[in-house]
Amino acid sequence: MFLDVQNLSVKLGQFHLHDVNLSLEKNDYMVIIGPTGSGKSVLLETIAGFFTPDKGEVIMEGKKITNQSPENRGISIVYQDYVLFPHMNVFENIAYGLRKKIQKDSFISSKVEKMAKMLQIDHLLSRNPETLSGGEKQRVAIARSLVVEPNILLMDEPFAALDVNTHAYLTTLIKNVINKHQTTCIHVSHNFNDVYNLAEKVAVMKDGKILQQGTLHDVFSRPTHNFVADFVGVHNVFQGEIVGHDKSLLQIEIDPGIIIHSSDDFQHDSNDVMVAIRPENIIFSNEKFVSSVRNQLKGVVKDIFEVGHTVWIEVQVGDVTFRGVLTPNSCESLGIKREKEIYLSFKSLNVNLMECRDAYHSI
Amino acid sequence: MFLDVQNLSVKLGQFHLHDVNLSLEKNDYMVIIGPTGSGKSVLLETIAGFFTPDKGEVIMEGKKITNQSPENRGISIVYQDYVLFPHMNVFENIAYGLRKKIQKDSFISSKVEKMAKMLQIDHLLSRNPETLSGGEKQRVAIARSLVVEPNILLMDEPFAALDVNTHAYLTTLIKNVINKHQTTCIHVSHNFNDVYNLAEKVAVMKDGKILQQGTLHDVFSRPTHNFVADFVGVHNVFQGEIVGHDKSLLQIEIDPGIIIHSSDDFQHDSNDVMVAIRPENIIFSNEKFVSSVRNQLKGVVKDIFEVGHTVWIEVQVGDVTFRGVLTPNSCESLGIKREKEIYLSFKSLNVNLMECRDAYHSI
Amino acid sequence: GIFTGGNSAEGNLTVLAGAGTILAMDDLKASFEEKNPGTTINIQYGNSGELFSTLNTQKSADMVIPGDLTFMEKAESKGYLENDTIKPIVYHIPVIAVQKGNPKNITSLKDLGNPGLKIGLGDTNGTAVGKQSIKILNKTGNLNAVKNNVVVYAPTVNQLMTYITSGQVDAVILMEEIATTGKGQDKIEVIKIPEDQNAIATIGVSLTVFTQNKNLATQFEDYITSPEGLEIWKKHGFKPVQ
Amino acid sequence: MRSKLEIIFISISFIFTAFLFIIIGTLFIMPSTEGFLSAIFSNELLASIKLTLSTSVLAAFCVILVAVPTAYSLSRYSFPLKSLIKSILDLPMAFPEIVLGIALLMILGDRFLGSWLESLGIDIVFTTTGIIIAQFFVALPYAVRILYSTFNYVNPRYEFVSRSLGYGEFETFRKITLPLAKGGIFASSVVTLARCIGTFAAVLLVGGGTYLKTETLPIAIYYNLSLGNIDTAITAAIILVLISFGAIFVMEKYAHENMEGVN
Amino acid sequence: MRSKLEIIFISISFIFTAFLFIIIGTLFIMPSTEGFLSAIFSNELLASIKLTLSTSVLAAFCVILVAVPTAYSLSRYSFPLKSLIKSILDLPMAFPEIVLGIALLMILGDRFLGSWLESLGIDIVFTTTGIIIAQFFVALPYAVRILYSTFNYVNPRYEFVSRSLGYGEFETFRKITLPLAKGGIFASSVVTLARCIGTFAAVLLVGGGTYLKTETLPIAIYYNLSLGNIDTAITAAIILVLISFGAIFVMEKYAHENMEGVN
Ligand SMILES: Nc1ncnc2c1ncn2[C@@H]1O[C@H](COP(=O)(O)OP(=O)(O)OP(=O)(O)O)[C@@H](O)[C@H]1O
Ligand SMILES: Nc1ncnc2c1ncn2[C@@H]1O[C@H](COP(=O)(O)OP(=O)(O)OP(=O)(O)O)[C@@H](O)[C@H]1O
Ligand SMILES: [Mg+2]
Ligand SMILES: [Mg+2]
Repeated sequence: MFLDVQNLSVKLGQFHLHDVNLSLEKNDYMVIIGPTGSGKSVLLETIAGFFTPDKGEVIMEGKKITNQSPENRGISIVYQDYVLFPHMNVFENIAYGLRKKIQKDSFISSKVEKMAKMLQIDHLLSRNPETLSGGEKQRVAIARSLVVEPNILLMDEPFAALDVNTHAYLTTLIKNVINKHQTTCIHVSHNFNDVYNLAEKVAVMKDGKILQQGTLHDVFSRPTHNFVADFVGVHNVFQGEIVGHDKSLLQIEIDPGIIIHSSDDFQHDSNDVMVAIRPENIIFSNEKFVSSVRNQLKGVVKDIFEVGHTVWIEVQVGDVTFRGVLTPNSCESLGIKREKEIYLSFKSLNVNLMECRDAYHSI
Repeated sequence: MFLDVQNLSVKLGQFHLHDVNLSLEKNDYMVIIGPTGSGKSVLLETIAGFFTPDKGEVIMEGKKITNQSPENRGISIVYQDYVLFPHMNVFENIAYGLRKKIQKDSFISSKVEKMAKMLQIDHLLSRNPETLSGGEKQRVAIARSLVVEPNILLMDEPFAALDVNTHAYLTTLIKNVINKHQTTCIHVSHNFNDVYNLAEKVAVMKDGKILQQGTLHDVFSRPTHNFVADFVGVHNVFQGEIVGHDKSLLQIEIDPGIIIHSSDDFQHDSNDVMVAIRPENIIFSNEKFVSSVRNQLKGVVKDIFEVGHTVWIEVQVGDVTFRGVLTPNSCESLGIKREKEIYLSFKSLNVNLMECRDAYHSI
Repeated sequence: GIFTGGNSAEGNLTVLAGAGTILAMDDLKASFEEKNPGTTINIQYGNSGELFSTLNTQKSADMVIPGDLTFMEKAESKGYLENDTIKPIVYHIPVIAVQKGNPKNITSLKDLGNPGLKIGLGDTNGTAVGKQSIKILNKTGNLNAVKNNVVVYAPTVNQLMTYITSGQVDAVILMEEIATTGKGQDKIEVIKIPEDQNAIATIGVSLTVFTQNKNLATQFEDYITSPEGLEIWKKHGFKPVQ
Repeated sequence: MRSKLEIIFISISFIFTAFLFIIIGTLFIMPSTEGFLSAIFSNELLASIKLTLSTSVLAAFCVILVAVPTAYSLSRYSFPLKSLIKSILDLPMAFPEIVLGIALLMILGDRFLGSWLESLGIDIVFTTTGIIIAQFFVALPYAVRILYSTFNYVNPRYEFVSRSLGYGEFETFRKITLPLAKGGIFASSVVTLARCIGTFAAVLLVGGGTYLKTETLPIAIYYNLSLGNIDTAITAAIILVLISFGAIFVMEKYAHENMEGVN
Repeated sequence: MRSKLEIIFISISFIFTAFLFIIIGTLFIMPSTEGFLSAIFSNELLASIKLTLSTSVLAAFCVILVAVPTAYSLSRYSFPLKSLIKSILDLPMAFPEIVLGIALLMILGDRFLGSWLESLGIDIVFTTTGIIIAQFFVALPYAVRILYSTFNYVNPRYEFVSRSLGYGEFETFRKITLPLAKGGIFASSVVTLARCIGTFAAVLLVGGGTYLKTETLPIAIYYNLSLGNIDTAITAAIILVLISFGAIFVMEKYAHENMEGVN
């Protein structure tokens, strides 16, 4: 492993970062998500060396760097609040880390200018950080960390102040730069687009603990914890009981008479399980149709609301409510409206099962 | 009009806020969007009185308040960088504005506590702002501005540091509070969800100017400027020529032989126009079908990429490329893959026409 | 006041007095004020130059009591003094002071020229004792030898006492009343200079032309030169002129 | 584990503080116990302690009262002659107090202001008022310079937020600017009070240094020294040390408890 | 349009600066032109100007060199005896310089350190070195107190960012901490230099104040005053004013140009 975080614990007032373990290969890209106040920033700053851990180790290429001074870690960090040097202009802020390694002014200039151009801040180079807009500051902070080509790059919500287009542009850019220099990245984000577009690994934090980590697919399609399922947007999560099986398919009753089939290879001690189905995996139709889907339920549309470019509908089946998402056009062509009867279909492949750890709370 | 901004101009170094005009009724909710560095924060801070305009007026209920001191404007502002008072704890930060109006401590306590509970920061009341996480700070800033029940609330990216769930929760909350107190709101955001969920009016800024403003539908469905069209995500923007008309439908040729019908009641001096079609308004099918759509083109799938829960495809029709969006399921059921032939259908109602102002630049 | 009759004086006096007279003057002031209720004597102390500056810049003060009568000539030439009120009071006598136990065995002016000693003198222009020292050493004839030993010419006399008591120098020449009356005496030893080798200054008093209360001023002048007043001077180590 | 820089820096603090400590401590070695005890209860010292403390505290208070608005104006507003004013305010720090004393004497003396003030019944020269005025002008420049630098470190946006929450300028100044400048105000109070207590030459000239009336502690030390009363002088010095130490220790402790999180 | 607070505050600055200006200006009215001209070119004044400037600049430089690490340690690190050290460092500000002078004399005198230093051939009392040492200890506490408050206003996160960009502690201190504390360092330099130039009693006692040898400008003023040479005394004072004004004006101008955007 290139970077190993082992049992890292930090106490800050009431907050307790709790036995965090992470493992990243060289050039891995991990995105950490989690609700506000869950300890993401504290974790990054502890890895970088700002907070001293009470327990645990940070190990880089087999060497313990837990007690090494920050300048010897080769870790560069983009702060959530930028922390630009107020006594230097933008150029000097970006050049700062370079000047430590390189003497030649012309070389520094060309590197800084190239980086600034890439981040579309080349017109700001002589400006004072105080006078920059939020998004401009953020890009200067990114540039300052990126230009030194660190071994490990920690980024704390680096795109939060950027508009959608700049965000998309920077996503591509970062991806390229990271891969070119084989940088190992940990990126804290609130935006699932970052997860979809950048993450090779995903970690979900809550209350100072990492609840689940793994590949993008693992975490999003097989959440091992109902908080994770809920947080990452698996909106159909039901409590159920395994009532039988048919070959590899488990049969789960989520409400009297409502049986769902799942192909999840779930190891169970108890018959109580949690069932999760992602809304975008549900197909709606006015008629039953014959196909490979093993789950086809009939329900009544209870609510319709637009969220951005998409339409969300709530369909009541027995006593449980399913949520699904579809395009406005399909919605229109199906003539969906409240109290209309409709069919829901979803593949058994898309029914995830989880341990029934604690009661499920909807936000 | 409750709030009128007339020809407001401010110069700050190179930047020039240029003749901004805004009109808001009581309890209007305007969301301002625009690329980073376009002057959104400067505009808000000028309305609140932090910058003195070179020209123009801010008028509230018919009275000029342009030169009034900030404390007499009844305008409260949530800063992009929070600006929490470092010498007060969270409780005192939130209570600060109230103390000016109310003497009774018990009343202040109960108001602050209620507000804190609503914003889920009630466990932080005795904390020092320095020790808060980004999202916690942001909610304290919101609470501080909201608790005084201002006439006008200006919010500069108030949700940027929040996770998706907290964001959604606060959206609903703000909506309720705003309506309850009949607050007039201007909200700067990078997140289109804020526009969809909160905006009654939308303004799009670029380079210190407001390019377009109006109702949500106006701006998103009838962008009057190709930058706006592009910025708000109308990804299919083509240059074309009006070649004829048939009743209320205009016929526009966007490529030799490719004619598009539009029902836009577009006033034109010249026959050169820009055509905009929103990707989610395009229906894909393997076969032609008979329906009310007037536009049905045949193309070849050139690229497929997943963006979050959706799949975007690029389809080449003649020499032009259309972009469309669909769910992974439809994608699968249609068997979409590269080089496959496919039909695109879209209503003439969904074809927007704009003046051909300047060359179109893709980001 | 109105009811106490005419001949008992009342009011305030401002007196400029030489720094060396401080203990005696404070004592005189106290007993005079006690004898004449309702009077207040404000005394400002300083060396001759300071007193002159004050007189020159402020042109107030009722009375001056400088440490050397030469002051009177200078002030008189500027027309600051009531000429016929100048009276001598007591002598100011230079002595040699050495550290307790006399470790360097200094017994006379001659010994001050012994090689290796550290001598402190008052500044030869600015201080009365400095001027006197030069005169004395000229008389003795070993001025140059002593000058070689001088490590400091102090512009203020109090420095000399500090230097000798803190051991920075081996011997100093200063005024007898300072050396014999202050509580510093148990840290030093005094070696008297024979009268024929010495140069003695005189402390005097005079009213100024600026006085606002000549009556009271005259009364105070009379008191400090009266036998009763001279007893107080003696108590503080001064020798009356007689 | 302490870093290299930390060790070096802390060592420097220790070394020079130790020096100072020894220097100050030397004072305590000197006097004989009887001398000390008799001196401490003498009328002279008691009176001068009272006088020193009361005038210094009053003068320091006035200094802060004037220095705060002055330093704030210099830091925030632009107005004509500003950099001249800044230089003039810095100037008196470089003067030996005696120069300030002479200048004050001249101006308060016969010629100009003095006679006018006298006609109003206000006596300044040779009075306690004179002492306070002398202390005031000696200490003012220090306070202004420190506070000017402090206000420069306070971000004006906090003030604006307060305004937009309904507070007027004065209230904002009181509730936001002053608390944020606490560290610097505290530093300048310590310096100011110290300077007021320690002023000598200016107070001597303007106040007259009259025994038991305008004789402050530094003047008492000077007098006794010039008389060779080293015991009394040093006793006075020790008292000054003890008083100052007490006051400053309490202030620093108080500040420490109240400043958590401000800086 | 200026606000009420602004007008009041600026007025206060103007009023008290005007006072100071008049006080200082009075000095210029006094001397006769011939007296001034002859005094200014006298050996005595030229020598004391040279001495004053050279010792003060050197002493101030040493003060800043010691005060910066000391204040930084007090602000950033925690170590035993910290609040005691803070109080000890504040103390000497409250002393009349004469007390510091006596204490220095005692410690440098025969008894302890003095004889050891003498055996090494180092003379301190009655020499220029003594003057510098006296100035150093008089000014050090001011510098430490101001810098301590300044470092408290510098956010340590900037230092951490610098470290994570590869700079060691020393370099970070030089490139980040010091520039961010520029305003306070400048303030303390002005105060320190001013204090060094203006020190009188301590320099007099330790240096001896010997004519043409250890006679600094303040001593020259005092000395000439005691000789009744008011013209020379005031000329010396005016020279002090002019030198200080020149130095401070240039420094403030320089600082203004270099500090844009820092504070
Ligand atoms: N110095 C401190 N003292 C006490 N509590 C602290 C301190 N620093 C952080 N905390 C608390 O620790 C928790 C985790 O903080 P952290 O900044 O890591 O959250 P986060 O996950 O980054 O949240 P956000 O997404 O809002 O930025 C928060 O509740 C915060 O209030
Ligand atoms: N004091 C100033 N001096 C010079 N330029 C300034 C100043 N303040 C802002 N600007 C510039 O004005 C432009 C608009 O700034 P503003 O903060 O309003 O942008 P914004 O639209 O809020 O951007 P963002 O979305 O990144 O926050 C920016 O390019 C910024 O650099
Ligand atoms: Mg965070
Ligand atoms: Mg902004």
